[in-house]
Amino acid sequence: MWEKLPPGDGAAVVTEPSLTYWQDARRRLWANKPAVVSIAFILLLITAAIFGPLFSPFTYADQNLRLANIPPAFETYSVADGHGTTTRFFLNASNFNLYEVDAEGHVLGLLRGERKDMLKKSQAFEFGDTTITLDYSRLPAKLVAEDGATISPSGWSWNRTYIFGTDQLGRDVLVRQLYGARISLTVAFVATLVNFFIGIFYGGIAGYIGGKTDAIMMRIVEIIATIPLTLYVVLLMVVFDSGLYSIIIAIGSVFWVDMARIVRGQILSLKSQDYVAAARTMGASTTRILTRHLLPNSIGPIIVTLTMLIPSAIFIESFMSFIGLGVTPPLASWGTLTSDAVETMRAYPHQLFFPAAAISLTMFAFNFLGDGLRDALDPRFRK
Amino acid sequence: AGELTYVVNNESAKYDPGTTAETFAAPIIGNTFEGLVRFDANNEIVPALAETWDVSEDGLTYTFHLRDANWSDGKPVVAGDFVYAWKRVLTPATGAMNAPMLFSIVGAEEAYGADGAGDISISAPDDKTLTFTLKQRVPYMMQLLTYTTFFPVRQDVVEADPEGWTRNPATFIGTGPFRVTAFNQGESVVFEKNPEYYDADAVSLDKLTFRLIPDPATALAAMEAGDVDGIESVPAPEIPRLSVESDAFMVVPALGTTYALFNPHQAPLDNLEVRKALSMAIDREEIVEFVLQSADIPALGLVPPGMTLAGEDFTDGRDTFGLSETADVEGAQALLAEAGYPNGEGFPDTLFVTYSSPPIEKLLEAIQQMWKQNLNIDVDIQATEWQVFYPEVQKVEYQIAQMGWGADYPHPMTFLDNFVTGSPNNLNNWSNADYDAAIAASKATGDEAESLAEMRKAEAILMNDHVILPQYHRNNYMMMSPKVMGFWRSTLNVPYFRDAHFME
Amino acid sequence: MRATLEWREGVSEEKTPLVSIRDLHKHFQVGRALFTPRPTLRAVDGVDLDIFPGETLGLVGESGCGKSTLARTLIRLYQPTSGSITFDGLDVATASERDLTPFRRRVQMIFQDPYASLNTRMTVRDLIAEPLEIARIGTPQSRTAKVHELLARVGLHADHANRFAHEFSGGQRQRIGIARAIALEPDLVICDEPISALDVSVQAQVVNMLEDLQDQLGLTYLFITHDLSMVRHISDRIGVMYLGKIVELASNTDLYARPSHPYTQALLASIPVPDPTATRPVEPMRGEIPSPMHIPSGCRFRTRCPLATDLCASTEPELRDIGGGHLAACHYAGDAAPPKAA
Amino acid sequence: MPLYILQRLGMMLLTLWAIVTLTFFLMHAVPGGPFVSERMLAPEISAALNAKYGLDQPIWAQYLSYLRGIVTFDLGPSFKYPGVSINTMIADGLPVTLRTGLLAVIAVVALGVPLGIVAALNRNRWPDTTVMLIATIGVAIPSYVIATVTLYIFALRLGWVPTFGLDDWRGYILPVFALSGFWVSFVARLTRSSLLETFEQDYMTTARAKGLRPGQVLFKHGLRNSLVPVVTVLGPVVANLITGSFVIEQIFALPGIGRQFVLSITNRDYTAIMGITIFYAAALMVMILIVDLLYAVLDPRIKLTEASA
Amino acid sequence: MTPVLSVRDLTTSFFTQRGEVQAVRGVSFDVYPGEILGIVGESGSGKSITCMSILRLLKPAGRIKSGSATFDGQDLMTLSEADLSDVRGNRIGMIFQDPMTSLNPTLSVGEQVIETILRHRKATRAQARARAIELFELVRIPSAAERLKSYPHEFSGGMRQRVMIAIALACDPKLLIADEPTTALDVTIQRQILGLLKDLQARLGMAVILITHDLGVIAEVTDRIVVMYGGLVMETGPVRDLFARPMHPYTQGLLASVPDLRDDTHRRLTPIPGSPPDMAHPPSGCPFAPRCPHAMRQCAAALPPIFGTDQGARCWLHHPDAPKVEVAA
Ligand SMILES: Nc1ncnc2c1ncn2[C@@H]1O[C@H](COP(=O)(O)OP(=O)(O)OP(=O)(O)O)[C@@H](O)[C@H]1O
Ligand SMILES: Nc1ncnc2c1ncn2[C@@H]1O[C@H](COP(=O)(O)OP(=O)(O)OP(=O)(O)O)[C@@H](O)[C@H]1O
Ligand SMILES: [Mg+2]
Ligand SMILES: [Mg+2]
Repeated sequence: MWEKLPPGDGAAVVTEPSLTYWQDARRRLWANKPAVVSIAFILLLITAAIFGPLFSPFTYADQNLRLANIPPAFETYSVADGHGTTTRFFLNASNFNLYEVDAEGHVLGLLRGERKDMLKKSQAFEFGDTTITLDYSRLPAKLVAEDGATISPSGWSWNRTYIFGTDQLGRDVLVRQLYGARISLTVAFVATLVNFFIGIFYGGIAGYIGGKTDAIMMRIVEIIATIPLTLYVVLLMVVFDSGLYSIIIAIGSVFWVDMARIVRGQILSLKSQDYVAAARTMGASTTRILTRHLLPNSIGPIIVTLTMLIPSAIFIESFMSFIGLGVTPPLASWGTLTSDAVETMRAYPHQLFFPAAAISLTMFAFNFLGDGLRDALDPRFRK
Repeated sequence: AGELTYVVNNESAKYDPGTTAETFAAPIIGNTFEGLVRFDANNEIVPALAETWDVSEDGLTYTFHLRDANWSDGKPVVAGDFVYAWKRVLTPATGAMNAPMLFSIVGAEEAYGADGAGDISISAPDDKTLTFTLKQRVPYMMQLLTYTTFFPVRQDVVEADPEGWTRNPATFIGTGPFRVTAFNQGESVVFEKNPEYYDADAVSLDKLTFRLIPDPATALAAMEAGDVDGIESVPAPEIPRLSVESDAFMVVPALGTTYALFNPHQAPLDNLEVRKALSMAIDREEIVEFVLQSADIPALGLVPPGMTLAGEDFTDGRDTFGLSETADVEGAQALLAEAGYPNGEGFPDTLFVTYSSPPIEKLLEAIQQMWKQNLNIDVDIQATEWQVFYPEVQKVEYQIAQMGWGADYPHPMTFLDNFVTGSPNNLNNWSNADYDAAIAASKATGDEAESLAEMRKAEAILMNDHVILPQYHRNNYMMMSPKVMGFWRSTLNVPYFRDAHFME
Repeated sequence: MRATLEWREGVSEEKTPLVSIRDLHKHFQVGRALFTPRPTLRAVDGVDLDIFPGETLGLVGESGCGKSTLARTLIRLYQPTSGSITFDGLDVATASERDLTPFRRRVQMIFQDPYASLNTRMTVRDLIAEPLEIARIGTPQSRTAKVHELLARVGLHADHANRFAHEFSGGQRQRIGIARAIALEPDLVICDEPISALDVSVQAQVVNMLEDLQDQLGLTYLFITHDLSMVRHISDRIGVMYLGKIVELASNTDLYARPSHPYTQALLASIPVPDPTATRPVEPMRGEIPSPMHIPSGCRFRTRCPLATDLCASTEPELRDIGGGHLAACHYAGDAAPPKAA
Repeated sequence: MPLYILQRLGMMLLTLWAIVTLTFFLMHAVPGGPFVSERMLAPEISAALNAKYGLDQPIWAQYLSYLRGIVTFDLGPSFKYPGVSINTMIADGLPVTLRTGLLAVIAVVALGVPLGIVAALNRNRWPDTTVMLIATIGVAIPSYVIATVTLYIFALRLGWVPTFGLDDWRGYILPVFALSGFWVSFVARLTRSSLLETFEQDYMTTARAKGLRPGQVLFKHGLRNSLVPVVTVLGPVVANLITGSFVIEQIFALPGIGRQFVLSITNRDYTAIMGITIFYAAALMVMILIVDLLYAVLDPRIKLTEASA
Repeated sequence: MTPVLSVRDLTTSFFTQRGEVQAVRGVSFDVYPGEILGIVGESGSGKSITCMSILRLLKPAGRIKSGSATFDGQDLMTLSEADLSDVRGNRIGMIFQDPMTSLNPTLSVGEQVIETILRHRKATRAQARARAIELFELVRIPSAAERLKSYPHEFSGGMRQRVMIAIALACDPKLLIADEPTTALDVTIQRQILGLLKDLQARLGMAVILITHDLGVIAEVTDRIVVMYGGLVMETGPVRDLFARPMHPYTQGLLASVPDLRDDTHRRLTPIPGSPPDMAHPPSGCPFAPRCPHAMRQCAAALPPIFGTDQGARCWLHHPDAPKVEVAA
C-alpha cells in the first residue's frame, strides 16, 4: 500500500480516435435526428422522383378528360338496379358529376345521365330499373330517389386509382408531382450550387478584400438586382430556347445576389477577428481564409439564406415557365402545379394542397438538414 | 336612382374614342359617348345622335340627320363635330389605331397616306346633317358606325389638350348617358348621370362606379360578399358552381371564335390532309365540357352564331367541313396515313405556339394529348408572352399558332375579312382567289341574301382548306345582381348601364 | 546549459540583423465620430530596432505602450503609418501580400489573446496543423503525428487534438497558440505574452521548450512579456518601451545591472517577489500616466520622472549609446549624471 | 464619414447610369413593342405611331434623348397611357404602395425580430419549434397562395376584412400580411440563428456576470451583435416592399406601382419600365448605403473605407 | 468570524460529445471578509470553472452537479436567476480571465462600465459616467474621460483587462472574484492595481478571490492560498506557511519552477515532469500521482482526504501510517 508506485502506473491513458473537424461534424450530424430524417426524406424524394413514375400506370401527360378534377377521397353512394347489381359511385360536388367506383375505391368512369336540365337544375341517372335524380337547385347538391327521399352516402373511400386525385385535365396529380419534383429539385439544386459557388464567394471576396474591390463588386450586385428580371428572362428565351438548360442559366446568373450581400455583411464583421489575423500571419491565402475561417463562422446566416432561397427559386422557375422560359407543357414543376392550382383552389383544393404540401415538406427537410448542418459545423452548440 | 358598382378586370390605357382600339375602353366609352346609332338590348340598330338617315340607291352615300342633343357640358352636338372627329382619326399624327375602319370612305385612305391632307368625302352641309360617301358598298356600315372610332369628339376640348383630355373628368366631354366624375387610375372610374343626355329621363342610376379588380377570384369574392353589384367575368373553374348556385350569374353570348392557325407554308402543315386530320382528331365536345367546363359552343367554322342577315343566322345550316363535334378518329387516322404518316410514323416534330395564358395552355395540352392518343403524333407546346408571340405570328414564323378573334361589329365580315389576301390580320398568309372574289362579291351586292350566300361560300372555301383549326365559340360569363334591371351587355362585350335601375 | 549569445563582442558588426525597423510609426484614428475628425492615437511613435538572427529580444514596457502594435505592425497585420521594416532584405512595410508569402512562412506570431486567435470551428488538430497545411508540408497523417508531438511539447494530451478551443482553460488555449506558432519552425517567432496565462510549472516547461528549439534550429524570438524574471531568464537583449518608443535597450545582464532610464528603474523596482516575507520599497512611480493621444512634449516620460528638468520638457532625448552598446533615451542616462539625483 | 457618404452618392449616380443604360438597351432588344396590341396594325398605322413617339429614331438617339430627360428629372410620357407622364404615374401609384410597403416593413421588423428572439431563447423547445414551423411554411408557400387563401377565408367566409381596396384600415391587414409573410419568416430565422451564435460569446457571460437584467443582456448585448445579417436583409427588403408587389396589388386590387411595373413590362411601355426601374434602383441603392452605414453603427470594427482608401 | 463566501463540495462537469469532463470535483473553501484568498494551480485544474460555478455563469454544456456556495447567508446555487442577478456585479464582482472576448466589441468600454453602475445603483447617467471616469483613473487608464468612448478593440490587452477590473469594482462589491486580473499588466501597473485591491480590502472590507499564476503576486498580496490540481483542492493554508513549508509534492514542484530573478546564468528551469490528467478520464486515485516523485500504490488506488487543519494537504504522505519522506522545497 505504501510502497512506491512503479513509473507509468496510475496514469490511465485513454486515447480517443483522431477526428478531423469534418469527421467530427459528420458525427454530430448523424446524431441529429431531425437532420437524419430529413436526409432520408430528401433521398426518398429523389428516388421517388426518379423511379416513382415507373410504378404508375399513368404518365404526366396521360389525360382522361372525363375524369378531371377528381378528389383524393370521396363519399360513396350505392344504388341497386333491381337486377342484383349495385353500382357504387360518388358525387363531385364542384362539377355535379357522378363517377362510378368499385368497392376498393378505384375510379371506374364517369356516369352519364340525361342531359342536364338547366332550368330545373337537375339531372337524372338510370341504373337499371332505378332512377336517381341529382338535384343541384340548392347547394349542397343532393341525390334523390324516385320516391323523393334523399339518398345518403354509404361511406367514404380513398381514391385508389388517383391517390392524389386528378387535375383539370384528368391527369394523375401524384405522377405529375413526381415529375415536377425532378424539375423543382433540379432547380433547387442549381440554386443551391449557384449560391454556394457564386454567392458565397462573391460576397466573401468583396467583404474580405474590401476597399475598391468591394465597392465595385457591390455596385455590380446592385445592377444585377435592379435590372428587371422579366426583361432579362425574355431576352434569354429569345437567345436560348426554353427548357431546363435556360432556367439554369437564368437562375445561375442572377440568383445569388442576396446571398452575396448577406455573406459580405458577415465577413465584414468577422474579418477583424484575431483568428483571421492569425491565419494571415501564417500566410494563408485569401481562399483559405475564406473557406476555412470566415465562411464556416458565417454558416448560420448562410444556411438560413440558402433554405429561404430554395423555395424562391422554385417559384421563380414557375414564373419563368409562365413567360415561356422553362418547362414546356404538359410537363410541370411544383411551381407551375401550384400556380395553376390557385385558380381552382375553391373548387378543387386538393390540386393546390398536394404541390404546396410537397414544397413545404421539402422545405422542412431542407431546414432541418440546414439546422443540423449548422449545429454540426459549430462545435460550440450543445446538443 | 341608386348607385351601382361594377367590377372590370382590366383597365384601358386610352379612353379617346377616336384613337383607342382597346376592348377594355369599351365599358367607359360605351357609357359616356354615343355615336350616330347604337345597339339596343336586342342588338338592333337604333337611332342615337342621328334621328334618321338615308342611304343612296347604290349604297355609297349616307346622310344622317342629327337630333337636338347636347354634349355633357351643355353645348349642342353639331354635324361638324363628326367631321372633325373622323378627320382627326384620318390624320396619322393622331395615332388612331383603327383608322383603317374609315378607309372605305372616299379619299380617306389617300388622305391618311398624305398626312391627313386631301379631300375626304365627309361633310356637314348644316349643323344637323352629316354626309359621307363610300368607295364601295359596305354591307355592315351601320354596324360599323356603332364603333367608338366613329364617335364625335369636341374639337375645342381635344385641341386644348390632345393627349390629356381623356384623363380629366372636366374635359372628358361626351354625348352618352353618363359622365365621368373621377378617374382614379388603377382603381376606379366614377360616373354620374349626364343631365345633358338627350334621353336623360331614361337614365336611372345617380352614380356608377367601375372598380378595377384585376383578379377574377377577388372580384368573385367581392361579388359574393355583396361588396359590388356586378362583375365582368368569373373564374372558369367556378362556372359549374355559379351556374347552379347563383341567380346573379349570366351567360352572355359573345361574337368570338377561338381557333388555331395552321401555317400552310410550313411542312408538314403544307399538306391539306395533315391539316384536316389534325382538325378531325380533336374532340371539341369534350374540350367544352371537361376542359373549359363552360357553356361555350364547339366550333366547326370560323364565324360564330349570333349574327343575323336576311333573317337567318349566318351559321344556320352550315356545313361541318368534314369535322364533327366529337373526334373522328378513324377518319383522321386514314387521312394522316394518306398524307404519308400511317399511325403518325415519321410525323415531323411540330411546334404549337401560344401566348402565356393558363386556360389557353390547358386547352392546348388537351389538344396535344388528343393528337397523341388519336394520331400518335407529338406536338410541342411553347407559350410565350403576347409581346413575343404576336410578332412571330405576324411574321408567319410558326407551324401552328393559337389565335382567336372577337367581332368589332356584329357582322360576319369582321371575321371573314381577315383572310382576304393581303389583309393585315391574315396571319397565315393564306391566299385564295376564289375566297377573295366571294368576299368582294358579298360586299358589292346590295342584296343581303346574296351577300350572305357569298360569305357562306367564302367561309366554306376557307374551312375546306383547313388552314384554321376551329375550337370553340365563346360566351362571356359574368354576374350582375338580380336586383339590377335593364342592364345588358352587347355581343361586342360592352356593358350598357343606360337603362339599368334597381328593382324596388 | 546554454551559451549566451555574445552579441556585445562584435557579433553585431558581423551579423546583419534579421529584422531592422527604422523610425516606425503606427497611428490609429480612434472613437466613432460620425462627422468630426477622429482623434489620432500614436500607438507606435518612432521605433528603431534591430533583431539579430538567433537571439531572443525581450520587449517589456507599460501596458498600452504599443508592444503588441509594434509586433503586429512588424508582421504587417497593421499597415505602418510610416517608417520601414526590413526582414532579410524584404521591405515588409511596402511589400505586396503576394511578396509577403515567404515572409509569412518564416515569421510566426503567438497572440496575446489566445482564445480570440483560435478559430472556434476548428479542432485543435486542425488549428495546429494549419500552418503545415498552408506550407504544404507532409501528408495528413504525418501532420497529425506532428500535431501530437507539438501537443506533447506544450504539455497537452494527444487526445486534446479532437477538441475545440472553447473546451480548454485559458492556459491550455495559450499552449495551443504556442504549438501552432512553432509548428513550422519559423525563423522568427513573435511571442506576445506567450506565458502569462500559464502556471509556473508549465511556464518553465514552455520556456525550456522555446530555448531547446532555439538551440536546435537557431530560432529568433521577439519576446513580449510583463514577467521581468522570465524575460531576464530568456532574453539576450531587452528593450524597454514607453509610450510608443523604445527608451532603453541593452543586454539582459547589463539592463538589470545598470538600468539607465528612470522608467526602467521604476519597472525593476516593482517586481513582485515570490516570498511572502519579503518587504518592498514604497511605490516607485506616481503621476498621471500620459495617453498616447496626448504625448507630452520633449521626453515622453518627463511627466512621471523624478528627475525631469526643463530640458526634458523641451527636447526629446535620443536613444543613444551610453557605453558598451547599452542604449538609453534619457538626457541624464549614463555619464551625464542627473542634476538632482537623490 | 461625410466624405464616404458623398463618395457613395457619387458612385450611386454612376451605378444608376449603368442601370439606365443596360435596362434601356435590354428593353429595346427584347421582342415586342408598346404598340403590339390585341390585333394587327396596318403598317402605316405602326409607322405613324412610331413616329409619334420617336421610336423611328436610331436607338442611340432615343437613348441620348432619354438621358437628357432624366437629368432634368423628367421621366417622359408613357407610351401606353397617352397623356400620362411617368412622373405622375409614379406619384399616383406610390402613396398606396408606400403605405402597404411601409406597414409590411414594420410587420417584418416588429414580428420577424421578436419571433426570432422567442425562438432563440427557447431553442429546441415548443415555442422555437412552432415559430420555425410557421416560418418554414411562410417561405414555402408563395405570396399569391397566401393572398388567395386568406382572402377567401377572412374576407369572404368570415367577412372580417373587405375583399378589396384600402378604404378602411382593415383593408390593409391581408395585403400587409401577404406582403410581409415571406420576409417575416426570413427575418425570424435569421434573427434566431444569429442570436444563437451570439449567445455563445463570452461577452454574454460578462453581461450576466455584471448582473444585467435578462432583457438588457438580450437586447443590448445579444441582439445588437446579431443584427448585421438582419440589417443586410432588411435594406433591400425595404426597397422591395416600397416599390410594391405585382401579386399583392393584383389580388387585392390596389392601385400601386408594383402592378404598374409588371404591366409596363408586358406592355413594353418603355418609359414606364425605365422610370420605375430608376425609382427602384435609387431606393435600393439608398437602402444599401443605409445598411452599410448601419454596419458601422452596429459594429465599430467594421470600417467604412472610402473607395480611394 | 463567518466567511463571506463558503464553498462546499462544488462539483462541475461539462457534458460533451466525448463524455463527461469533470472540471471541478468537489471543491470546498471559505473566504472571510477583508481577506484575499489566492488560488493557484496547474493550468486547466479548474480554477476558472470553480469561479464561474460560484456565480452560475457556465456555458450551457457545463453543469453544476452538486455543492453549495453560501454568500451572505444565501446559497447562490439555489437562488432564483433574478435574485442572483442582483448579486452579480453588485455584491460580487467578477473579473474574467480572457479580457478580449469578455468585452462586448460593439459597445464602447465606457458604456460597459456605466451600464453596470446604472443597473445596481440609483444614479443618473452623468453620475454613472463620472463614476466610470473615476474607475478608469483608479485602474490607471490614461485620458480616462476621452477613452470611455473607445471600443474594446482599440485597447491594448492590459487596458482591456483593466476595463474588466473597473467593471468588477464598479459597485464596490463585498467579494471580488478576480481570475488572473493582472496577467496582462506590466509590473508597475500591476502593483498599482494590487495596491488598489488592498486598499479597497482595507477600506471597505472587500474580500477577494485572486487567481493567478504569479507566485510573486500571491506572496505579496494574499493572506491564504488554495492550491488546485485536477479539479481538486490539493493544499490550503496561510500564505507564509505554505511558501515556507509546502506540504504537497505538487506545491513543492510549483514553487521550484519559478525562475530566480537574481539568477542570470540561464539555468534551465525545472518544471514538474509529466503532464496533468485528462479530466475526461480522471484517475481514481490522487490525480497527481503519475507525476509525483513520492507516489505510492495507495496514491493510485484511492483519493486522499485532506490532512491537516490550518494548513492542510490532500496527500497520503500525511497519513499517519505513511512513510516519512523528505519534503523540503
Ligand atoms: N486597433 C486599434 N485602434 C485604435 N487604437 C489601438 C488599436 N490597437 C491598439 N490601440 C492603442 O494603441 C496603444 C498601444 O496598444 P498595444 O496593444 O500595442 O499595447 P501593448 O503595449 O501591447 O499593451 P499590453 O501590454 O497592455 O498588451 C493603446 O493605447 C491602444 O489603446
Ligand atoms: N466548455 C468546456 N467543455 C469541456 N471541457 C471544458 C470546458 N471548459 C473548460 N473545460 C475543462 O475544464 C477544466 C478546467 O478548466 P478551467 O478553465 O477552470 O482551468 P483553469 O484552472 O482556470 O486553468 P488556467 O489557469 O489555464 O486558466 C480544463 O481541463 C478544461 O479542459
Ligand atoms: Mg499587448
Ligand atoms: Mg482559468
